[in-house]
Amino acid sequence: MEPLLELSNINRSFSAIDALRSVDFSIFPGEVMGLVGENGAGKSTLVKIISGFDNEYTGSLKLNNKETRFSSPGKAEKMGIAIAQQELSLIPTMSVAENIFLTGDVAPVFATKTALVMKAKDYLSEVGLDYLDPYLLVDRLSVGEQHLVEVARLIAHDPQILILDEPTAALGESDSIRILDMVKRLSDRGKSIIYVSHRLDEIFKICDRITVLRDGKSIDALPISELDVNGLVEIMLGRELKNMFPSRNKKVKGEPLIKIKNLWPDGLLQPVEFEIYAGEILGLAGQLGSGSGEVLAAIAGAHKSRSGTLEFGDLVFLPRSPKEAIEAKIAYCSEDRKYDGLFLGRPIIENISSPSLKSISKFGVRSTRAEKELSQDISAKFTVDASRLTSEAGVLSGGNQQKVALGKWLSINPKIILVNEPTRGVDVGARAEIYQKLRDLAEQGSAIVIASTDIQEITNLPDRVISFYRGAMINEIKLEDMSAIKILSSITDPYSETSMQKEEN
Amino acid sequence: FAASIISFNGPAGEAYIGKFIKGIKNTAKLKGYDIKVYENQFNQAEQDQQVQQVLAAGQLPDVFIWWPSDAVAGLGSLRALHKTGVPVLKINQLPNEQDKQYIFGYAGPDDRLRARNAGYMMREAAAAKKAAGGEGFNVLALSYPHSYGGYSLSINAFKEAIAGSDLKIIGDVDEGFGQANGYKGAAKMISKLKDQGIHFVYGMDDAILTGGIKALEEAGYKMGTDVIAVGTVCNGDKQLIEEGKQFGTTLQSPLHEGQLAIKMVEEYLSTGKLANYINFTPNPSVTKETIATTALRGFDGKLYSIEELCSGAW
Amino acid sequence: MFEKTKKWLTGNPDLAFAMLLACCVYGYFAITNEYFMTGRTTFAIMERFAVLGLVGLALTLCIIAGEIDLSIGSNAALAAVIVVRFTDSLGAPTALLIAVLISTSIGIIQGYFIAYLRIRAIVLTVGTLMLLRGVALFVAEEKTVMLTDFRIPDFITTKYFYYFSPASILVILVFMLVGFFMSYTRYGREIYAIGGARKEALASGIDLKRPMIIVFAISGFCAGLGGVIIGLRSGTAQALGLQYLLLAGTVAAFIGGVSILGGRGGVIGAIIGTLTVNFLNTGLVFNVTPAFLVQLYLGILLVIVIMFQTGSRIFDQSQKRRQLLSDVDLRRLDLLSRKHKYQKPP
Amino acid sequence: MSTGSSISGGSAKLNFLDKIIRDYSGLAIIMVAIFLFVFLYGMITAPNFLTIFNLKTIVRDAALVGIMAIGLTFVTLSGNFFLLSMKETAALCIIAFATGMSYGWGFELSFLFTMCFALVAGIFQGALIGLGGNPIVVTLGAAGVLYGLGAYWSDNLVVSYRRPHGAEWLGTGSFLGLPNITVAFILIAISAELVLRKTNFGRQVYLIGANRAAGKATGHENFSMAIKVCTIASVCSAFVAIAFSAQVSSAQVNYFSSEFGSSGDMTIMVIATVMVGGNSIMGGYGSTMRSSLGAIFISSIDNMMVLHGFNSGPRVFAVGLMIVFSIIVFALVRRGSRTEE
Ligand SMILES: Nc1ncnc2c1ncn2[C@@H]1O[C@H](COP(=O)(O)OP(=O)(O)OP(=O)(O)O)[C@@H](O)[C@H]1O
Ligand SMILES: Nc1ncnc2c1ncn2[C@@H]1O[C@H](COP(=O)(O)OP(=O)(O)OP(=O)(O)O)[C@@H](O)[C@H]1O
Ligand SMILES: [Mg+2]
Ligand SMILES: [Mg+2]
Repeated sequence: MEPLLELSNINRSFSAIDALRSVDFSIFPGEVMGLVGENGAGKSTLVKIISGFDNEYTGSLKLNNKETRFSSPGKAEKMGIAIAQQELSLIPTMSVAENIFLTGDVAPVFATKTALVMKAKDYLSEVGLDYLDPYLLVDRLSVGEQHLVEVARLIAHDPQILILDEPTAALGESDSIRILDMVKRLSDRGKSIIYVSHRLDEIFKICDRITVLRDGKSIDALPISELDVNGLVEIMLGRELKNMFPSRNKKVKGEPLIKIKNLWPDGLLQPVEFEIYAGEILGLAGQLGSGSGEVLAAIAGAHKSRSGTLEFGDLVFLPRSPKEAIEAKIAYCSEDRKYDGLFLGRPIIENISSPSLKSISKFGVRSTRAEKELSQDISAKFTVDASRLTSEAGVLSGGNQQKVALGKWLSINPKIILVNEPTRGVDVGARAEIYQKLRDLAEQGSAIVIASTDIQEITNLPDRVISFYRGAMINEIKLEDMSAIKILSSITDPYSETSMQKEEN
Repeated sequence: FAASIISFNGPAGEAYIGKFIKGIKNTAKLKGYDIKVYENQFNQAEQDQQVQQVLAAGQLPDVFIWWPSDAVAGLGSLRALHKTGVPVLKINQLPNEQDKQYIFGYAGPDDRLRARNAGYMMREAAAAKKAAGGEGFNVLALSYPHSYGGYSLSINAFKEAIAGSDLKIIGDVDEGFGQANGYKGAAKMISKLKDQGIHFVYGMDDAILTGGIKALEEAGYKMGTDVIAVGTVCNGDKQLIEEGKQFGTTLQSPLHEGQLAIKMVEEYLSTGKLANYINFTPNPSVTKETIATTALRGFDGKLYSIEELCSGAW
Repeated sequence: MFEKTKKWLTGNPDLAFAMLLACCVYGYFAITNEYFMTGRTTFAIMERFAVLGLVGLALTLCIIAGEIDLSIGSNAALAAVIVVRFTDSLGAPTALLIAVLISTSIGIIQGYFIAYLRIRAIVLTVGTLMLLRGVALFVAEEKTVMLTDFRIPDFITTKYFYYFSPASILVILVFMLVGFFMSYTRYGREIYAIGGARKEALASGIDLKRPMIIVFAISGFCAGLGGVIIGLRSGTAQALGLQYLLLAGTVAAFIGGVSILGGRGGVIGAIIGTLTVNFLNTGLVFNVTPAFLVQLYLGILLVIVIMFQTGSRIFDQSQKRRQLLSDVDLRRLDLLSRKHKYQKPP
Repeated sequence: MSTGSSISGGSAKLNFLDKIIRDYSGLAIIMVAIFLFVFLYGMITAPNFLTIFNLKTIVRDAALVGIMAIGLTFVTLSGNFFLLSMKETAALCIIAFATGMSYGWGFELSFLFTMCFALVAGIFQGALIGLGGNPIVVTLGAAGVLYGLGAYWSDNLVVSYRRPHGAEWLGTGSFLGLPNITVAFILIAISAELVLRKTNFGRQVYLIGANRAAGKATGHENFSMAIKVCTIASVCSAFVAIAFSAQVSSAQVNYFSSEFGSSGDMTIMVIATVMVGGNSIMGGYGSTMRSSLGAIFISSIDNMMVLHGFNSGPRVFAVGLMIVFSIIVFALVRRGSRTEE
């Protein structure tokens, strides 16, 4: 059989950096091709070339055995290639229908809003959103719904090749499953799909073959049947991965460091109460929309709450802004480092010292030396290259960015570190480092709270887990009871609603 | 009221026009005329709109007084005013050939007369300097923007007046109106002409000249001895003349202009035409010696001191 | 019917407020001045609308696209100078065409550069604002240019249908075309998209060049047409004139309720905003108000609009929160009852 | 991360020129070359351009716009865009100052009196912006109100006061051969740059400008920042107003509308100056030094044209061209840096 799309000897460099070095890639009709690799391996660069967003490469690209070159995304789309990029690309100020017919051949040159809405309904039902009112503005939708709308938009173009670049990175389990189902349905209909993901379990669930990129070079695509998870990781890293998760702290000792009383963040169904102990890593398990992230943000003053207090030593308060939380030595990393975790355009050193300007200055004048020492210290702890401290944070890879986003909080000597999604979009190598770092911090006496939707992470890292489901705190799981199954069941179906529905019918 | 008048002119915010409005309003009141004054922000398009709106309201006066924001650009509106059948008196901006069919007369200053007087004044000063054995007769002109209608009238009249004397214009800069621009233009010209020597400065009006004098002083020139400055209009800094830093100016009073306008209206209303089609305000010369004593009789019969006559920081 | 109105009101609070403001201003002058509510005044207002409306429209479009065109006054002045300068020799239609074409091309070039360089329009247009003045001065040979034949000015100010002149009819046509373009065509939607979320729009495959070029082409066209109308109406033009257009147009656009964040607003808003400013201007002229007070009143009008928009945003937020909380409460009851019923004993 | 550090680590060590040659399009380099050629040619052939006296003239010429631009740079760097009310603030302040002086309050008292107005104007606008109002709309409205108040107060007339007066030293005095206004410009430029580089406040300006959400998350709120930067900009405007009034011993609301440059008004000049310096309009990148140099650049172009004997028409054209030109070059140069936009 002829490959539908075939790339050979693709090179792409960004001035000093060779992002892709003689990469070969091919995909057959009806195939689901997994594309994996560490952060910065060149996955996004490759799919951008395929979809016409990047035209400055050398090498040959054959579609249906015809040599082509896409000068713009529009051209690629005409040839039946559609891409959902890593970041959502919906326009929040426009309606669902308008978003679906924004670009490409399917977007009619003349159309009223009603006409668009009529047309949109089919595609929406195809991705399982038939209940959605297409007149709604997109910013009224949940993140999962938005991702599905984005896919509906792609399907409207009736593409031959559909590229999904980390579509589930920000989604919870059930939304992810919807996406995976959809991929299967499309491939059954003969579409080819290129699926980029860091979630290896998904890759194994849906892909037919896997292409691995390593350091900008491609490794021949292998059928899924010849691979297992460990083997794949080995290929990705070029070395074997030892145990990623550090060993745990068996018993948490003494008095709680902080008591959370009657805290009722917006979006949660009920107030929550729990305690955090110094030296432990506490995990808040829950899918997207479960409220675990909101709880973290509320403790850090970044999210509104209806009520609640923190009993923190002698202090009894509820921070109304991150500033107040920082003053009380509570550090908080949100799940979106590009949005509020980093100053991408400023040097790394400034990022690191940003929460603690007061402590390195006298009368408002900063001591350059103190700042340097502080940031070198932190960058050494987090294995960030100290010689790059003066370059912009934006040029770092995802993993290194995350280390900076996390590491900057050490400068305030935090007593409590709250991290939402500590390793979102971070590759396996950097992940292990971050886990180790968090463990070290706990060992040194800080209290660490993480919220995560990654089931591996939440079962293997924390010493204690509190599970959340649809805005309610479900239960606390002790170390000895911790297993993926148990956590999964308490964050996906704690009240056995599926069985309940069966009974009702 | 004996008659009603509508006047279109610039903003009272400008010092000269502010005084003008005072003059025209007070005199009209004295004569028992009802007057409405429409201001525009030095903006011909805005003024055109105003004219349209006033005409739209349909309340026509007995006479229009027309001070176009731009002498030439105001033609369209002037035609519109004329079409209503109400007589129009043009003020401030000397009428050109096309205007004449639409107006019954002109009242206001004469850029040429003003500039000529300034030229004569400078000529005398030059003669005195020569008699005293002084040397150097290079003149720097601080001008209106060359795109402005008054520029060519002024510069030509000034040139005529100094023709045949030792005075020679070696520089002409048109940074813009007002003191700040006067300062800037002069400062640059000083760099350029320092080597040739600057001995006289002609300011197309006193505001520009005031800025220019600051620049000269800052550059180390002693005003009145190293450099002799002559301006016009009296819209600058009076104190400069009192201190001898500015040799003199040719007075042009906005108050007078306003009064003159009403006087012409009165003449037209009573006789049906003007004895003289063009009516100029006087431009007496003022120097340090005469500044304290200069006074002019206004058209209301009162005697006005220079303080009251002039605009600017007087 | 009532429900529909209510829905529309809550969906477009800024536009509704703009309408209210327009009515208030009109009403005030209609009551205080006997000549205000006459056909002739309406004609005068429409004549003003012919120019300011175009500029307000252009700026509204720019702001919808998340940009602003500072060069609009200079561009208009250039067009005015060109049309007046060449009408005598080439005839009005040709001169008009040339002037509008040049202005539109300037817009296209600006749009292209803005998209190509990925810079903010305000950055580039602060430069072209001056550059175009220089060009206009050059074309006018640094003088005020003037027509010799005044039949054209007479023609474009003749009255048709009581309230309109050829100029204002043309402008109304432009408004209808642009309005249609913005709400019913794909290219219009693209403009809303790049204004509403630039990064996302680019990522979804919109080529920045097309909407940018279209927006600035329209802006250039409106500026050019405005300049031509002003120039031909008065028969004269100055290279340094029309500086007020930028500010007046911006104020009009904002009063019309366009959101500075981009992606929201529309042609109706531009019309209402311009009319409000025109009501105010005309009313103040009728009341013989000194010029500086006009600025003060416009400033106050803007401040009112800002207050309203800030207030409505804060209200919106609190509304959203209340909605969220009440949703949560509903879900809680539901969940608790099930929990009670089905939770297995630990 | 172990493998991710394959990106070149040395980019920070390259100097500006190497970086340009490495990263930037031929177009940018050619444009800069053409520009340098024309500029140098003009410089050499202009009579008396390269004299100390003329250089002083250029800096003095740039001073007033430069000081305002420095103030505005704080606003722009902090991500709060622009104040469109710069000249109106100055208009109200110049009236306040001259009124004080004409009442015989003396320099110090009048100065303080004026600064009160600047503070109120700055704090008020800053607070509205900090609360989420858009800077353009807020300051457009404020502009109308401030100007209207100034005009109303002065009854739209010239307010003058007689020499000798306490402000003469500022307006017309000089220090070591430099006019005091020039000295003030230099001092303000240096101290602004020091504040930006060395103080926490300066760092906060950059951080909030670079990412407002991250600023909030690390405890730097834009609300107080907006108030501070708007106040700085207003105070700079007020200072320019005072210096100008001291020079001409009078005041009028229109001084800053009609008297600065025939091409546009003072606010536009100030914005152009900030842009010509290559400051990022979205905030987080740039410096006050860039704005100061931008002001000097514009005034030197203008100066050169005067020395070559050009009228105001061509000069407006040339200054506009230079502004567009440098904006394009900066945009081309900046595209090498990934974080822009
Ligand atoms: N615009 C760019 N400019 C310079 N270098 C770039 C650019 N985009 C990508 N790179 C380089 O290309 C390499 C590959 O990047 P790419 O985004 O394709 O990685 P990726 O495999 O998608 O990583 P991730 O898993 O983090 O999404 C990076 O290491 C980076 O150095
Ligand atoms: N302009 C650029 N210059 C240098 N490196 C770049 C550039 N653009 C991207 N990169 C590099 O590309 C890689 C991936 O970039 P990307 O923006 O996809 O990061 P990311 O979204 O954080 O990745 P992920 O989410 O997969 O971790 C990083 O290593 C980053 O350093
Ligand atoms: Mg990535
Ligand atoms: Mg990627």
